Amino acid sequence: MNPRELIVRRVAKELNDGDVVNLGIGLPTLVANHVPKGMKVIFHSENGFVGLGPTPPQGEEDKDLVNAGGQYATVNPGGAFFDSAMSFALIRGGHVDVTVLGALEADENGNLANWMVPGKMVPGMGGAMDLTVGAKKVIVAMEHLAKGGAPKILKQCTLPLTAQKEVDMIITEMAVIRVTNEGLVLEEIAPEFSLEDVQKATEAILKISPNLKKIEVE
Amino acid sequence: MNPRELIVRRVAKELNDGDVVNLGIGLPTLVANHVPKGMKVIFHSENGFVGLGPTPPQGEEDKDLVNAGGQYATVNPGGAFFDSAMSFALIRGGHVDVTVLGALEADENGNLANWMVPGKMVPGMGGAMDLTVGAKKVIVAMEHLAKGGAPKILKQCTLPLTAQKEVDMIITEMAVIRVTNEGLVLEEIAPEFSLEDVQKATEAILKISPNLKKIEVE
Amino acid sequence: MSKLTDINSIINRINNGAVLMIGGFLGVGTPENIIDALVAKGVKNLTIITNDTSFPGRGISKLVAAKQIKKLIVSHIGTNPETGRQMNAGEIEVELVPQGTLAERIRAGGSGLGGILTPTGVGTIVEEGKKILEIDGKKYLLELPLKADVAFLKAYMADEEGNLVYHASARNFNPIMAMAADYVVAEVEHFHTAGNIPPDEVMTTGILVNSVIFEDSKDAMKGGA
Amino acid sequence: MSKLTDINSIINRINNGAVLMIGGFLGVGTPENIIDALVAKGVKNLTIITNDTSFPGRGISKLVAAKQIKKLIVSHIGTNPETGRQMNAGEIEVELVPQGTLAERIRAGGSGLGGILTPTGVGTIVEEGKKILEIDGKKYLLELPLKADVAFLKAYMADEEGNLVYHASARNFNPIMAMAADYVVAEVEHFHTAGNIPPDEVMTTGILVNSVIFEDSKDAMKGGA
Repeated sequence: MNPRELIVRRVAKELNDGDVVNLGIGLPTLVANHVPKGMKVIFHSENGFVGLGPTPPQGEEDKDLVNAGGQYATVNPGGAFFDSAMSFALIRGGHVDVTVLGALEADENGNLANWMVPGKMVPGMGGAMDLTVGAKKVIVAMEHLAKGGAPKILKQCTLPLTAQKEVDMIITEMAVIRVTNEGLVLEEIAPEFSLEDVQKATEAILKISPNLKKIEVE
Repeated sequence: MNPRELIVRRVAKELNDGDVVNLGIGLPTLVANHVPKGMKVIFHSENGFVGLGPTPPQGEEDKDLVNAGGQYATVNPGGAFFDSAMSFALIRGGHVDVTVLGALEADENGNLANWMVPGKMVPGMGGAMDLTVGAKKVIVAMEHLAKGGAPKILKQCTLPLTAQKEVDMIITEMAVIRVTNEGLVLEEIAPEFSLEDVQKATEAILKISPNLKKIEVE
Repeated sequence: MSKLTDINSIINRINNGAVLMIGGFLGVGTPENIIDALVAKGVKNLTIITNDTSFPGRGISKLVAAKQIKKLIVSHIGTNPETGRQMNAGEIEVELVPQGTLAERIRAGGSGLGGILTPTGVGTIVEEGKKILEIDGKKYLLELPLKADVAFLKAYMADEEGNLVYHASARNFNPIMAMAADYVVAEVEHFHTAGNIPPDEVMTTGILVNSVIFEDSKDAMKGGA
Repeated sequence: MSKLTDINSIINRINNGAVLMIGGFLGVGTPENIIDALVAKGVKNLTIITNDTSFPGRGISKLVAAKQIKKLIVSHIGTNPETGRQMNAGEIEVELVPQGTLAERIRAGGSGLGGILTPTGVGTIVEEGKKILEIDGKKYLLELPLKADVAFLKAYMADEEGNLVYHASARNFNPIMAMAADYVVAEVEHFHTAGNIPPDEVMTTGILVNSVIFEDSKDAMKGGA
C-alpha cells in the first residue's frame, strides 16, 4: 500500500457512526472514500453545506455546487446548504466532531502550522484556523517527512501557527501519534518501520504507548 | 378628531415611500391604517418578518402568523420570514428606517423610558431597547399627559431608561416636538391649544420653531 | 436511523435544575406538547431561556403556573401577570435581556463566540455589572453567550435526519436555540423520510437536532392563540 | 416599482477607491457579469472584501489581473498565483482573515454589533495588534466589524422587491454581505414579479437589496468552473 493510501485508510478508522466530519483539501479529502462499511458519516464542507457526496459523473455537474477545493461536488439526501456565517458557527461552536487537516509542521504541544511559509508561500489560512480551534477532534494527516527528508513533527513549530494546542492526533505513513499533556505518545507503528526509524524521522521525543500496536487498515 | 386618532395620523405623515417601519404595540400599531395613499411602506415585525399586512378575516387566521403583540396577522406579497437573530440584526444594523414607540416618559436629551416602573410594573423591554438604539429615526407617539395629568415630557426621565439620546421626535395630541442638540423644539401645535397650554403640560422648556405651524392631518 | 423519538423517552432525560431553551414568541413556535409533558412530569427548579412567558394557559406560562421555574432569562413577561407576581414575591428569579441581545447571546453560545458587543442597553440599567468597550468613539456592552442542557424547538416539518423547516413567524428563536444546547429536540407537525426536504430549503440542519417528536397538527393546534 | 436595474447605471456609481464586498467562494456565487463590467470600466484603488481571489480568469482574479485592487481583505489567495505575486511585489495590500472570522466581521458590520470575541487565531500572528479578552478562563480575540460602500451579490433568483433565493453552495458569503453595505446589488439568473417567492423561502429579504441585475443563465454559466 502506498504511503498516502495507508494514511487515508488509517484516518478513516478514527471516524464513528454519526460523526460530522470536515476534511481538508488534498490528502484528507481522500478519507471520504474509506468510511467503514455500515457506518454513516456526514461530511461538512466549509463553503456552506453538510451532506457532501461523491464527485458527480461528467456532464452532471451543477455549476453552483463545489467542495472546499472548488471541485464539482454533490450533496447527499438529507444534506443542507447554509451561508458562510452558519458554516463557521457550526465549526467554531463545536458541532463538527472531527476535522482532518494536512500540515507543514506539528509539534509536541499540539501546535500546528499549515498556512504560510514567510517570504515563500502565503496562501492564507482559509478555514483552517477555525476548524482547528472549533472541531472536537483535530487529526493531522500528513507524510511523516518533508520533501527533502526533514522532520515535520517537531519539539516546537518554526512556521507561523494555525492554532495553539489544538491537535489531538497525528497520523502518518509511519506512525499514529496521540498528543497528550505529557507530550507525544506513539500508539501505532507501520509494519515496515522500527521504533528507531520513527524516532529518527521525528524531532520531538516520542513516548511509547504501553499498548503499542502495528498500524492495521482494511 | 379624538386625541389618539390625531397622533396616529400625524405620525403617518412622517413616513416616506419605501421606508421600512417598525410600529410598537398599542397606539403605534394604528399608524399602519394611515399610510399616505400611493406610498409603499414595508412594516417590520420584531417576531421575525417584513411585509406585515392587515389583520386576517375571521376564520382565515394562520396559527403560526402573529404580530409582535401576539395578534393574528398576515404577510403581504413580497414579504419574508426570518429568525429572531436576523430580525434584530436588521433593527440594530440600521436597516429599519423608522420606529414608532409609546413611552411613559421622554426628556429633552432624547432619553426615553417605557419598560418598567420599579416596584409596580416590570413587563420587560422586549425589543424596545434594540429598536430605539437601532432604527434610523425614533418617534415617540403618546398622549401628552399621564393619566392623572402629570407631564410625561420631562427635563430628565425619572424611570429606568429604554435608551439614551436616541429619540428624534415626540408626537402627541398637543404638539409635534423635535429633539435637537439644543433641546426640544416645538414644531407644530394642535389648533385647539395655545403655546402656553403646551408649555404648561410639558416639564421641559420648549423652544419655539421659527416655522411653528398648526398640526394638519388628513 | 430515524431521529423520530417517543416524547416520554425525551422527558425522562430532564431532571430538576436543568437549563432549558424553549422556542417561541408569545406562544407561537413553542412546542406545546413538550411543555405539557414537562408539566406532567413536574420537574422543578428549571432555568428557562426563552423570549417571554406567553399568555396565561399557553406555552411557558404553564411552567410558570406549575411553579417549576427557578430562573427565567427572557426579554418580556408583561403578557402573563403570574410571572410578575412570582417575581415580585421572590418566588422566581427573572433576568430581563433586550430581545436582540437575547438572540445574539444564544447565537454566540451556539457559535463558539466568547461574546458580542452591542450598543443596546448602553446608558440603561442593562449595563450594570457589564464591561463597556469603546470602539471608534461609540460605547458597546460586552454581552456573554448563553447555552443550555436541552433546547425544545417547534418546527413545521422534519425529516428522519432531523432537518427542520419552520413556518411563518413560528420560526423566531428556534433556529438559534438549535445551535446552543447539548441536546436538541424538535416537536413537528409533519414528518418525512430522509431526503424529502431539498437541501436548499432546510432551515435547521439535522446535524444540530438529536430527536424529533411528531404530533399531529390537530394536537398542535390546541396551542393556537 | 421593480428593483430591476441596468448594469451600466450600477457600474456608474462605482468610483476609484470604493470599498466593495463581493460574494463567492472560489468563484462560485460570484457575480461574473458585474466583475466584467468593473474591469471594463477600469475603476482603480478598490478595497475588496471577499473570501478569496478565485482561480485565474475567473471571479475576483480578473480584478487582480487588471490591477484594480489596492487592498484585499480575504481568507485565502492560494488558488490565484498572481495575487501572491502582487502581494510580494508590494503592489497590493492583503489582510488575511480566518474565514469564520471574516464571516462574523461582515455579519457584525451588518448587524450593528461593535465586534465579536472569537477563539480563532489566539496564539497565532492573527492576534497581533488585537485586544485579547479572557472570558471564563478562555482567551478570545476582539474582532471588529466590516462594512462596505457597495456589496455585489450573486443569487439564483430574485423578485421585483429584491427578495433573493440562492442555490447550493453559491450561497456562501452573499447573505451576510447583503446586510453590510450601503448599497446592495444582486446579479441573478431568474427574475419574478413581486410575491412569487413565498415569504418562508426568501433567503435575503428585499429590504436589504437596492438593485437587481438580470443576466440570462447562459451568460452566468460562462463563469462556471
